[in-house]
Amino acid sequence: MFEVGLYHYITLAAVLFSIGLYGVLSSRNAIRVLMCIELMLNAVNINLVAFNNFINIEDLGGQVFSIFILTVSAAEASVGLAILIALYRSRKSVDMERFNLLKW
Amino acid sequence: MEQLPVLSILIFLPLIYALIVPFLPNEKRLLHTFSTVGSGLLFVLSVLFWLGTTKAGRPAAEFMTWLPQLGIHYNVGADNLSWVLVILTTFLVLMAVLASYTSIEKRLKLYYAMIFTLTSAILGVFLARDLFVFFLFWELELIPMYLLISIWGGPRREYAAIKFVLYTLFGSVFMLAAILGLFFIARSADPSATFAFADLSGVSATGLAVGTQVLLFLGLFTAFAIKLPMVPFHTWLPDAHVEAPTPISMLLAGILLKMGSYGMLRLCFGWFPEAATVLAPYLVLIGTINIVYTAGVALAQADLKKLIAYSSVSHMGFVLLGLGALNAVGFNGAVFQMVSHGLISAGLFMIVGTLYTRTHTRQIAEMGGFGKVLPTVYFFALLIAMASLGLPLLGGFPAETLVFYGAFLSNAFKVIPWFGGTVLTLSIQTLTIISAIGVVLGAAYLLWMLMRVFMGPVFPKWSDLKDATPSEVFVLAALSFLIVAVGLFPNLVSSQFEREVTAMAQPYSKMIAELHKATPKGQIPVISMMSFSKNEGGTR
Amino acid sequence: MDETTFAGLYQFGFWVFAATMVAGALGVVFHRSIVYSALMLLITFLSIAAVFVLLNAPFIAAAQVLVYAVGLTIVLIFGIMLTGDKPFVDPVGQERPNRFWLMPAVASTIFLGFLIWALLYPTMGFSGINGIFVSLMDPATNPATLPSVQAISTDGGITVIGQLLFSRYLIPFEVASILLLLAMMGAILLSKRTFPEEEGETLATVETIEPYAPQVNIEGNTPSLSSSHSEVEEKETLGVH
Amino acid sequence: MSNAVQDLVWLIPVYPLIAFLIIVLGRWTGLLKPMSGSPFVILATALGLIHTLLFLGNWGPAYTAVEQNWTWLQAGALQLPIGYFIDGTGMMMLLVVTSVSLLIQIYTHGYMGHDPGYSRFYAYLALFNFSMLSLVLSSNLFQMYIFWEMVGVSSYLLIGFWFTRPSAAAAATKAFLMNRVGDFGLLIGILTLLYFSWTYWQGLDPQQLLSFSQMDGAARTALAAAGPVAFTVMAILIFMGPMAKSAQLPLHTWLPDAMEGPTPISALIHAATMVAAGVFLIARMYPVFTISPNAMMIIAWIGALTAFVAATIALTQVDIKKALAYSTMSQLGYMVLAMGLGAYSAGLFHLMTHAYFKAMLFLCSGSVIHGCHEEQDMRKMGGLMKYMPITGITYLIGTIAITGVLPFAGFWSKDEIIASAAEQPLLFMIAIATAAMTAFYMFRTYFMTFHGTYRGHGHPHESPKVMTMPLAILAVPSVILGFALSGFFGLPAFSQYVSFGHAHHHDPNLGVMGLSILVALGGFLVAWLMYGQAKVIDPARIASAFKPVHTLLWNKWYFDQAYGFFARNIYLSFASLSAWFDRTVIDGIVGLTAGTVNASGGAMRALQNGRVQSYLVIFFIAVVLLTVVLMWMV
Repeated sequence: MFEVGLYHYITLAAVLFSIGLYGVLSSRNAIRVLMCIELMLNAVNINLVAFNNFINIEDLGGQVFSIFILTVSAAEASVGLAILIALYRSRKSVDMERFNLLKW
Repeated sequence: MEQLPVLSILIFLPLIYALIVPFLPNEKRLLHTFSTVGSGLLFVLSVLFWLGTTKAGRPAAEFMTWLPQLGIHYNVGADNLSWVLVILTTFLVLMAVLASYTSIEKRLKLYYAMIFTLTSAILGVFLARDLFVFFLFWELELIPMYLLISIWGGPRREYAAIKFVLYTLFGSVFMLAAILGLFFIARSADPSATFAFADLSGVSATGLAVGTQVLLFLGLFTAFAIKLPMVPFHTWLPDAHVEAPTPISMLLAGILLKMGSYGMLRLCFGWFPEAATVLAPYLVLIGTINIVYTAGVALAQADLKKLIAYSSVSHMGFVLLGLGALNAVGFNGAVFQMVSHGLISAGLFMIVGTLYTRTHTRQIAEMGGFGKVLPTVYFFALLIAMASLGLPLLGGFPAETLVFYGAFLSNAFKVIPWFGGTVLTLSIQTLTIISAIGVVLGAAYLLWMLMRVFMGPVFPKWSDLKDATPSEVFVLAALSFLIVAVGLFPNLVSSQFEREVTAMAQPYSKMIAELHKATPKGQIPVISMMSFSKNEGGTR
Repeated sequence: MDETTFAGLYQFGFWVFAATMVAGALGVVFHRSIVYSALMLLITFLSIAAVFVLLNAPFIAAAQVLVYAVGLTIVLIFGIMLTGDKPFVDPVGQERPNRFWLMPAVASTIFLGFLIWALLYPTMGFSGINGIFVSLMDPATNPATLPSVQAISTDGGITVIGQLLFSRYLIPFEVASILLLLAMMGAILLSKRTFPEEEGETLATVETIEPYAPQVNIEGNTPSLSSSHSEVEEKETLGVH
Repeated sequence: MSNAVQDLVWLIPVYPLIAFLIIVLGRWTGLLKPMSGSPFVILATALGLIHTLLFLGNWGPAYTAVEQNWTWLQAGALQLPIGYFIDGTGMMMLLVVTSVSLLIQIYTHGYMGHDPGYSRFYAYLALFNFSMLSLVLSSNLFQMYIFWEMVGVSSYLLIGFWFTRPSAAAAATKAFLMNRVGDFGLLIGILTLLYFSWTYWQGLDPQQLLSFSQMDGAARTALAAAGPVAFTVMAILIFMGPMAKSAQLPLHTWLPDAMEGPTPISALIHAATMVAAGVFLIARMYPVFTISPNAMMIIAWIGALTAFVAATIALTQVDIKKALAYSTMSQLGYMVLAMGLGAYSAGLFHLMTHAYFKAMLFLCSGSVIHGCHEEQDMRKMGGLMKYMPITGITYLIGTIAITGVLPFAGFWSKDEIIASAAEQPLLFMIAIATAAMTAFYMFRTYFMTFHGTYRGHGHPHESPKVMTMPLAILAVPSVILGFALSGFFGLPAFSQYVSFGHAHHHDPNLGVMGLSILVALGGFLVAWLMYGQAKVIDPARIASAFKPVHTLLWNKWYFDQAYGFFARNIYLSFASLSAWFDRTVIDGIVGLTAGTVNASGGAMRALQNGRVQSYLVIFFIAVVLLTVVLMWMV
């Protein structure tokens, strides 16, 4: 196989991101949407860490940044879940089809 | 008489009626009498004002600045041509109001209000001397007409009303474009130009390129052609007529079609002689198709009112033929046709109306033997049908004669230049002959209709119909009296507008000669003239 | 173990973890049951952590395992438990296939294509804002630095990260902390349930909320569920009787 | 007094018009009782006759043409005049029309006495009189065209008098339509004439446009301008008018159907006056016709063929009125033949004599029908001489007159026509053959109705005096008129008064006279043998012997079927095709535009469906597109 370079990691991150994207767009269960959002965020993390490793190993800026993304995604997941619970209580379901008030 | 703002009174009096009517108590007899008296007064006033002003040599004109910065002013005036049509309008409105006694029952107040608004809009169109005011009234007329058709109409009234409005709006879009184009060209020539007819009519003479003239001509012409109606744009008329109640279709056929032809004559043919000369072959060609084709279609109609509607489309084809002849006789014929067709088609629709109020059916197959049962209606139907047939000594004949003589003797064009350099070898003479065949076809469907509806044995179903009521008889008698009077003494009518119309046709003889001279032997006249570049200097 | 076997191991490791990550991701998206997809998510997180290790970021890998693999998955499992993990049952009985898959598939493939195109493009000498990419991608300019044994042996860069966090990235650090605080308050507020009267009621007496099997009528939305009277319904179900 | 009569000559047509208005307004306002009104009309026609005689009285020896014009319609350079013009021909027509219509109106009182539409009938008669007299008096071709159509309308009204009968309604419409076709030809002819001779008319006083007095100058300018071929076409186009009005060959099928109308109008319109209007127009437009020889030839040939075909059809007719109608057509063919051959005065002389005896014949048939209680089929008549002596005798006189036996009127006029046809052998032969056939079928009708035994049921009775008296009066001119104006023994010759160009009077050609009498007697003999007392030859056997010829004649040469075919298949299908085209194509396009607008609206609606995920899809695609555009733009 050829040398594993930055390009591989970025393609991997891209693939992961699109799988996450597809999950967000197509899944019926709200929780699965949350999961897929996490996936997308992790893809970004991979990218950052890969850049850090392949471009300038001494300056760990990339990794610091991925930590921040970590915090943000954690916050986001928790708030997302809270909203989901509230939605579930009022709508008695998590089926994305049911939340269709966003129209004229 | 001069200090009286004559024209504004005529235009806005009906509007005042329209405002008064809703406040009257909702009692049928009172509303009918009020409207009759109102429209009667309007008619008398219009005749008196005409005699007082233009006839006495002082043409009435009023001016009031309205939007100076836009160059739009309330500018109304009337020469004999407008007066003839104004009087025709007020007369037909009186007839329509009288005809409404028997045929309109529900919501009378709104009905009369709408009729009077419609009248003021139409009078506005005929009297406007400012292109924007003209366009304003032209559009205003749509709303009452739409309501009148869609509320009191027959089963498919919404379809017909919407179709009517859409067709006219489609046309007025082009008209607005042409109006603005013309205005800005005039403005570029001299910055103080306003929308007034006087300013805009001179534009084409100041060396405007023929191409632009043709475009402006066509812009205006489309709106008028749809209103005329001209063949490709005519399908709204039969639907509107079939669905509209009798008095409304009397007004629709009597006056609204004249707005189209009036506009054509005064605006298109009046201001763009060069474009008119270039386009005359096509106008005459479509006019002939208009006559012959709709005569054929009319023959195959099963619905009596549709047959009459198509017959009025066919008769308006004469106006096109007359105008396309580009000479004084043709123009006079066209205007005469406007007047006589107004009376005749109003009469025919009145006949259909009287039959409809009794039998509640318009299918010719279900009718028969009315001659015996309704002798008075039969007498008037015979008289008016003969007039529409073009029988001499009745209204239709002088118009038809003038159009045929004018078209046949005109040297407007020998060949019609067609696409790709080919030429249709149809001179105006051959087209007139074909239109004459159309007239014979026209005679066929009218006579066949008379035979099937009035003659033949009495149907048991209709044996107990009661004859015409006094109000219907009065309307039919008034219309027939005028038709016979116009037929016996046509000079009374034509001498009124003869001077103006001949003046309008005056530049054309020179224009035609110039067109023929400009085209080298064998070359097709239109293409060489159709240059979009500015004409070099004043060769006009 | 010497340099070459390590390099070989590195290569091999990358492909293994990449494969498990992608498989896990696909599992999360396509698995019928939500619980299994949660587990798949766990696997994906772990394989991502492994990749981080390969990328000389041991601290991040640890953080990843700690926050995501453990924390988040547990929270999600809680979410699943709270909202019922039975797959949606269509009134007809069989699980309704996910009707809307075409457009999302198209969108994500387009996005994937776009991303890869954005990557490939620089290698084809595209100038402009991607100038840096060009130099970056060229293996000649910067060879892939393998995670040198020595780097791993030291503290894995934690000290350097710590110094950075409190020197250059101090403000983002503080903002992140405030963000976390807010998120916590928000989550608590949103998921707080109003109990009619506090006393005499224990968690046990509160019936669990039956998942509302959606009766889908012709228009596609359940008639009775307009938001206006959902509170009333809620009161009934809770109804202290 | 004399110039007053002369100046007011335009009043002649106005008397019937006033009578018409009196009846119409009277009946409408109820002043007039239902069954009254006839005195006004009869008075009006009498006044017309007196006025004409007065005018003739002091018209002076020179008989110069009198003309007076006014402008009827003025538009731009065109001035359409209206006025009166009387010359020899005009005066002859005036006399014929006023006298015949007076007698017929008296007769009608008896015939229509009990018909509910009595006053309406008289109103129509008055209208017809007004139009016919104005036509005769008209001073220019345009005015003649006006009254040409007015006469057509009056005949439409009169034929369709009993409009409750579908056959009458159809006959009226057919008659009017066919006349309209003729008028179309006439209109185009007038227009072409005006087009080519426009420069000539410009030179004259504008009120003289298309006037008959200036017609020869105009004709010459037109010929010069148009060239022979176009000029002939124009002449034939103008001739199309008379073709329809005088029922010449292609446009003749309306005349037999016109018998649906009451008999007095068949006598007035379809024997004496209206059908003669066609020949009158040819006379008026003679300058145009004479200068184009092949136009004259075509006219002559059409006249001859019409005479021949009509005579052959008349052989097989069983309805007495139809037989007389075809004989009228045949005699009209004779007149047109004469005009075509240039025998101007011969044609008009025959017109005059024919008007009197044919009107009498029709009135006799009227009284026969009246007597036999509305029975028109000759096979159900016979032996009526016993019951109706006066009608019988007058009918016999008429028959002898029409066959052209010596002393009677028909002989002189028809003989002149046959003499003028002497140069063209073929035409001469047709003329002689037609003369023989005329004699045969006229005596056939006479024998079938008045001889033998009465085959019908019911008992015929003689008509009242008011009907038989006009018959007697009409018998007088049928007998003496021909002789009186034959120019023999110092009597005034017809051609002195009524002639075109120089009033030449060629010497009578005895040989032709003898031949025509011989032929007439021959026809009488054959008829007597077949239908008279002798009954030697059985007509049925003859008919079966010439089966194909008989069926051809029985079906009136299949003209009706041909026109029916044309109307149904070609014309109606054109109409329904254009109606279909109008409905589907033009309305289709309109519907299409409305449909597309509607459909696109529907499609857009689906986009906004409330699902967050579909919005996200659009969001991401937008992101991709935007970045691509940005990258492309930079």
